[in-house]
Amino acid sequence: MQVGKSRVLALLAAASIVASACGSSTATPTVAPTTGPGATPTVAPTAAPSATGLPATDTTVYPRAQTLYTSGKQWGAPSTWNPLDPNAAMGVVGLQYETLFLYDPIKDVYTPWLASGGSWDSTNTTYTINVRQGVTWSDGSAFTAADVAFSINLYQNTTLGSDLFTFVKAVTVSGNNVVVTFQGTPAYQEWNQDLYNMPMVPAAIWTQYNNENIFKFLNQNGVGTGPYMYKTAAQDRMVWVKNPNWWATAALGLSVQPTYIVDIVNSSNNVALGELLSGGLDLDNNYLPGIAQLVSGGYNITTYFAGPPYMLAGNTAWLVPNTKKKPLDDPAFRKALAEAINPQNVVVKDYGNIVAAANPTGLLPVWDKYVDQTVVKNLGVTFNTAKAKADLKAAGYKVGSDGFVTNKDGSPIKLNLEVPDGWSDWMEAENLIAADAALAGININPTHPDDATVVNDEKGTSSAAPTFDLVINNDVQIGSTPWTYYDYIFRQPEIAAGPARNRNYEQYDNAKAWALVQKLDQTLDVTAMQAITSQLQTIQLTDEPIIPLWYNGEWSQVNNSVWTNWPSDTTYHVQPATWNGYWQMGAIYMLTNIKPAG
Amino acid sequence: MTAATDATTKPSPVVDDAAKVPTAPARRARGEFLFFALRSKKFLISVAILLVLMCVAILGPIIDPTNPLAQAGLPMRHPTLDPGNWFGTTYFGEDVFAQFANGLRASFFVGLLGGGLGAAIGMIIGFVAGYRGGWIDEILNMVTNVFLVIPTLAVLLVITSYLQARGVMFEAIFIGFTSWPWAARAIRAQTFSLRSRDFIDLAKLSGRSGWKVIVFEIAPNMSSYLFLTYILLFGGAILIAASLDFIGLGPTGGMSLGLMMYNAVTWAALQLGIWWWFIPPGIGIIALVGALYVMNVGLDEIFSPKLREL
Amino acid sequence: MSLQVSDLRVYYRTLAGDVKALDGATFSIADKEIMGLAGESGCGKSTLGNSLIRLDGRMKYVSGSVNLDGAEVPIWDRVGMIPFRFREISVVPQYAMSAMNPTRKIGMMIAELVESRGTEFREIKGELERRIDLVGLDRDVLKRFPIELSGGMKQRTVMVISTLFDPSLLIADEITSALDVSTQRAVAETLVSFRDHGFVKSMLVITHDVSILYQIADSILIMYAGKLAEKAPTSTIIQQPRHPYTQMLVSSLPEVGVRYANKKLAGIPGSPPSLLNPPTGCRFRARCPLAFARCVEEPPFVEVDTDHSVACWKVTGTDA
Amino acid sequence: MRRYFGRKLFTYLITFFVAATIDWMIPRFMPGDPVAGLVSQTNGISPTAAQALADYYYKLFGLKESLPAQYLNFWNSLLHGNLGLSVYGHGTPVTDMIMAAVPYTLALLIPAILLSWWAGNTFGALAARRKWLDNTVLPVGYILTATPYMWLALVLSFVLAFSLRLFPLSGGYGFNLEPTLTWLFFTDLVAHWVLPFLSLFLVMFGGWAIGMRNMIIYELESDYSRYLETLGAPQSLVRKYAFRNAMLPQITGLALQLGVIVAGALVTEIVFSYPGVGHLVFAAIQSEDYFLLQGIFMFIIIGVLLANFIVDIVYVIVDPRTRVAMRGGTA
Repeated sequence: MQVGKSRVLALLAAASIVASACGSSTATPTVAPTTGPGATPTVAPTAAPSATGLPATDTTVYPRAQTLYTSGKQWGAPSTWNPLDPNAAMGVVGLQYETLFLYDPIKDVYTPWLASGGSWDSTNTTYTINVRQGVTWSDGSAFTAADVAFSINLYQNTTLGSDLFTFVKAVTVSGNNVVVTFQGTPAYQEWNQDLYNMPMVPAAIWTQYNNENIFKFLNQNGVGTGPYMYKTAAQDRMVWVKNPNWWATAALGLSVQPTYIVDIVNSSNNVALGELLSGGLDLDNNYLPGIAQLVSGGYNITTYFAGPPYMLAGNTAWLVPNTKKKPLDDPAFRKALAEAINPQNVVVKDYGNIVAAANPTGLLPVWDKYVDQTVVKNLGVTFNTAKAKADLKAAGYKVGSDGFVTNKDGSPIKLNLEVPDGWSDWMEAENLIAADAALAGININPTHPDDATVVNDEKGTSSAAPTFDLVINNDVQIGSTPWTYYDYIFRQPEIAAGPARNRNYEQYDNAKAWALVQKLDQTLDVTAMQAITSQLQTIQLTDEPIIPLWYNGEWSQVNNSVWTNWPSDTTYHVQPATWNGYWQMGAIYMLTNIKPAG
Repeated sequence: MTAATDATTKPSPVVDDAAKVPTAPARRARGEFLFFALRSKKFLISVAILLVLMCVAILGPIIDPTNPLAQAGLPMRHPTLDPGNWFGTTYFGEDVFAQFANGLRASFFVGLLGGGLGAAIGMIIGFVAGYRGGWIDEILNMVTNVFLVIPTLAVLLVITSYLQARGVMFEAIFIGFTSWPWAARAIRAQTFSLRSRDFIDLAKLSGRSGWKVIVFEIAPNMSSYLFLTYILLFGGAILIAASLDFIGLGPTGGMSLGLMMYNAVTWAALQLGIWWWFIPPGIGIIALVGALYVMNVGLDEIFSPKLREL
Repeated sequence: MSLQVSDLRVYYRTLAGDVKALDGATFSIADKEIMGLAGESGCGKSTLGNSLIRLDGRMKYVSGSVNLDGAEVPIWDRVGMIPFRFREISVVPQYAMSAMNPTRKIGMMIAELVESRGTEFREIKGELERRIDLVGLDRDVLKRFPIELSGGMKQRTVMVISTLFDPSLLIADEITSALDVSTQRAVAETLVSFRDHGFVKSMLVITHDVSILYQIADSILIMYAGKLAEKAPTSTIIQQPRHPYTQMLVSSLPEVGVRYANKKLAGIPGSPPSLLNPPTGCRFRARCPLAFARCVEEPPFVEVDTDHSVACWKVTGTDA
Repeated sequence: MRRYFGRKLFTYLITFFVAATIDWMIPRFMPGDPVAGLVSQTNGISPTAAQALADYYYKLFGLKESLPAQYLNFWNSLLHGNLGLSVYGHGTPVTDMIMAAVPYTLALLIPAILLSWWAGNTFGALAARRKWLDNTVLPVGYILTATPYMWLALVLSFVLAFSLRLFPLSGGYGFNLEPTLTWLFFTDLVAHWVLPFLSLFLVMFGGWAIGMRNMIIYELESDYSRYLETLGAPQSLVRKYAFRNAMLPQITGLALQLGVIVAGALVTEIVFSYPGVGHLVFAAIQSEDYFLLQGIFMFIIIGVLLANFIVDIVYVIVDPRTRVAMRGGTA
């Protein structure tokens, strides 16, 4: 009888989950898009496939062979599908909503996408977009120049606050073209960036949401032009289903292979790794410890490079000093600190060679052509403990009784290095950095308070200035222009402390540099740009406002047991990542190139 | 008539003589203690285990002063491979044994301090509430309830966020101050049912102060229960600490068994098959806490003849 | 002859060795007889009482025999004793106050107890209620929980329960010690009335309160340090006790109702000997004012008068 | 009787108030600005964008109002069953997120608690009866109850899921499924449920078994047991009484352990990344989503309070001693 009881309980338990799970898939709040004239946005996506000759199987079970499992972008439960919201679910921009161009950082080329072309006029003052014809929204209506114009204007919504509105004057439709005029010299670099980041949305549906509450529109199951459509979402996953009528199939002969894409919310790296090893996950964009061992471990796992550094470089990790504090306000001290640190230690001991030490400028490899090697050779800092000691001495920092250098006034120096608790690879890195610095007599105290505290110390608050001594930061991702990199370092005027401070954490103040950065933004010609970046590098390597350490990898590991022919340096060269912006940087080609295994 | 039960339940017939009743058997029990202690398998085994663990915790770091957080060999080395790291090494080549020994130390500390603190608070509140009853009970009950349902995790979050670094000491004290409620409730309940027993009434009649009654009549009557409570709190503290460490709220910069598991998990020891990284801390905790529990029963049987007879 | 005990020895197992708590007791209780058993605490009287119905874990049967109504009582045999318990030999324990399951309604508990002894509750219910009335309790105590009863009520309830099967021998162990004087008297009288109603054939009333025995007992047995000191009809014991110990015991009785359980006996220096390895000979001789050379020999417990037995050389010395 | 529960209820209301207030303070008095954390997740956007985003979130979470106003709003919305919006969920109502997670946790906890309680008590009682059981079940019990939840979870998933592949490694149901009322989905659900359930069940089982074993032995020592034995009552009856009475402390224990058990569920869910409340707590901690934490803890507070109240009632029903004492106490 007791046994009976237990069985009943088990049943009840399971039943309650079934109920809840069924509920939860629809639990995510939706704002019903009220149908604008002519547009019927509420198409049941599950209905579409069966209607259009897709495998008429039970669409609530995704056949493994037709499903791509990804993970890495989504840290929280998918909660908004608004392509303008930086927190939109994985793939909203790229899989569901598309941009005018794609940009390939590896080849540094723009590929027309929703635009069939685009060009500056002779004077480089107006930009004309040729809108691609024959593109349809997933609700069947046609994609028009009006939609493009609307989307560009929408992108100027101050709540979204791209800087677009600061330099775009007018956006006008002329036939199948959209003509954009600018105030003064166009910010070419930013504009080019926007060309592959602005999602194109249907004007008919979005007109009503273009206000300061635009983020309130969650747009679940929205209408886009992309190769995938919303299938379902739950606390731990985002599911996309193939759009059978994707324009690129006809127009470019491209066809995405997976019928379903299931993006798994990161619960923790190790779970992801487990899934990856067991073939439950095809593409994992998490940082996974020990991947080097796994690649050679016969798990059928590969990375972009077969050997070190295994990954493409995704961003630069810097040591950010607080230049408003003694002794970090002294360029000589900062340079000595830079010389004291051996990034190779982090590369080898912490990351096991899955990252590479950074170039003294910190510019990512994709921006190599903007690095002035002579400047680097003359001014570039390299690891040299002895030199660090010497330079400190020369700069007037005496060694105290405890063997650590002291301030010029004799007061002890103890620099707190903060990384967020739980960021295991950085926590290890800070220990190595502290150890290196100690050898040169610089006392660094590695701490890892929780993330909120770090952010707080880094950004400061409306009431308090930033309090950090040293932090590690890697906010600048790869992109079309080195401008973002230098804008990040030299941004002026100083941004008020608080959430909005997301640049120039070191609070380095150099008007000349800032002027150059703005000029860079408004420069189109590469050689002209190189001239500017060379000057910027001179300033950077002289003052060392920020200390580049290593290139964080574009974490990407794939399991070949279900899908093969992944991007790599031996196959085809595209970004193997699912993060925001990467689909438009070529990752979409990954979906058209992978093949079912066997 | 040496039976503890006999003495404690026997109504003391002569008023002015009541004080003798509970103390007399206690004296005899002390005499018997060693004799049975040396014959109780449970007791001896558990004591042995505890001593071994204590030696590891105390002497381990002295004999093998390897810094638990420093690279002490090749990474992910299997225990059998290098004599230097006979427990193997972690993902970073840290010496697992060094981590284990230091972690064990932390666990002992947390258990003794946290458990002790919790037991002390729990007994005081439990006795007073259960014995006095009435509005005092209501109030203490309220306090207990508040502490019982306060999401200690949240409180911990708030506190820790103010601390740049948290130590084991802090963890222990925190656990002590948050783990007593159930003990208080349990002791209260026991006291409550004892309260209505005749010998308590008699003691009360005899005009003895509430404290005397609690200390001499009630406490001895549930001494083994109290000990069980303390043991549970001791072990509980260790387990709670492990849980806190495991969700990343453990001591920063230090080492603990929970932290070992946390690191092992975040560094995918499971998937990389580095079992020697997460097995030892678990075994350590089980051995430590388990030994405490077993010792408790052993002592229980030693104190109470009735159990011996079983 | 209802109960016959001959040379009964029951020891306590302790670390130090056997405590000879009951070291050779020979006596008998006649039908209808209420025999009192008195002595200082630790003299073995409770051991005697317990051993007649249930040896607990640390009590060791050594020798001797117990005979009830001509049948051998296998006190050393846990299982063999079961048929005797409750039906033939029953007890009103000294812990009567807490003898009933606190979480069970009394009636329910009795029912389950009786049924467990193979008797239908309804067969006995009527009788039970009659006896409840008899002891002056309200019948609805059966519907109450023990905690709802006063000490005296519990005491009487237990007495009713214990005698439900009209046992041949009832052992009442220190039943009055927890009660105030008036209740004591009531309880004492109840005991007598039970005998008179024939609920029990004979009774062994264990107490350290001779004054109670004075009221109810037909005969009194005095124990000292695990041995029998003197047995005689109550009047004899009170009026002309022969054993020096009895004499002191009785003389130090200022007036009825005083209890001196754990007190040192007035005017008797020293305390009872350890029963671990008791002195040879008369165990009282260390404290006995009349002690003389002969006392180093074991004094036999012999009948010096009708129904009057004493173990003392002073009394029996010359002619034995 | 009514008066008694009146008091109890009052006590619980006070408790609720205090707990809720402390709970409210969590996000407000944390150092660091939750919005700053949220905005910093979206790096790369321009400072103007960041500012706009920040203002939007401030408005969304009502963080710019005066503290008293915020406090009133808190109670107001709380009484309307509204626990605010989640930062981690980018503005998703916390209630929705919790509601989606709760069933998983309950599905783990309720069977685990009840079954382990039942099984533990049964075995504990048996152990107290038979020497050989006492020597076999008990050591196992001690080992189990001394085992950290997450460690058992780790070992189970390492052996059964990772090595032997008998059960899925993590998650609430397969990633290849959509929730439907189909047999396939149901079995998959159960498969994912087994391991977390098992690790909770086993650890708790040990605790109950030992608790019961000790309790029952105290009862067997008690006077009423002695009396019954003296009157020749069979062991079955004595055991029955002892068992019933030993059950009482175990009932209280059930409620008192809730906090610990919930914590246990938390770490277990983390190991299996089982989409329950515990997992949500972990996510909230990881992303400093204090609003979500607040909501979850509110939820836990209410749960534990209810549990305690129920136990109070049950206890009074099953234990006459308290009932009588209570009449005395409140008279």
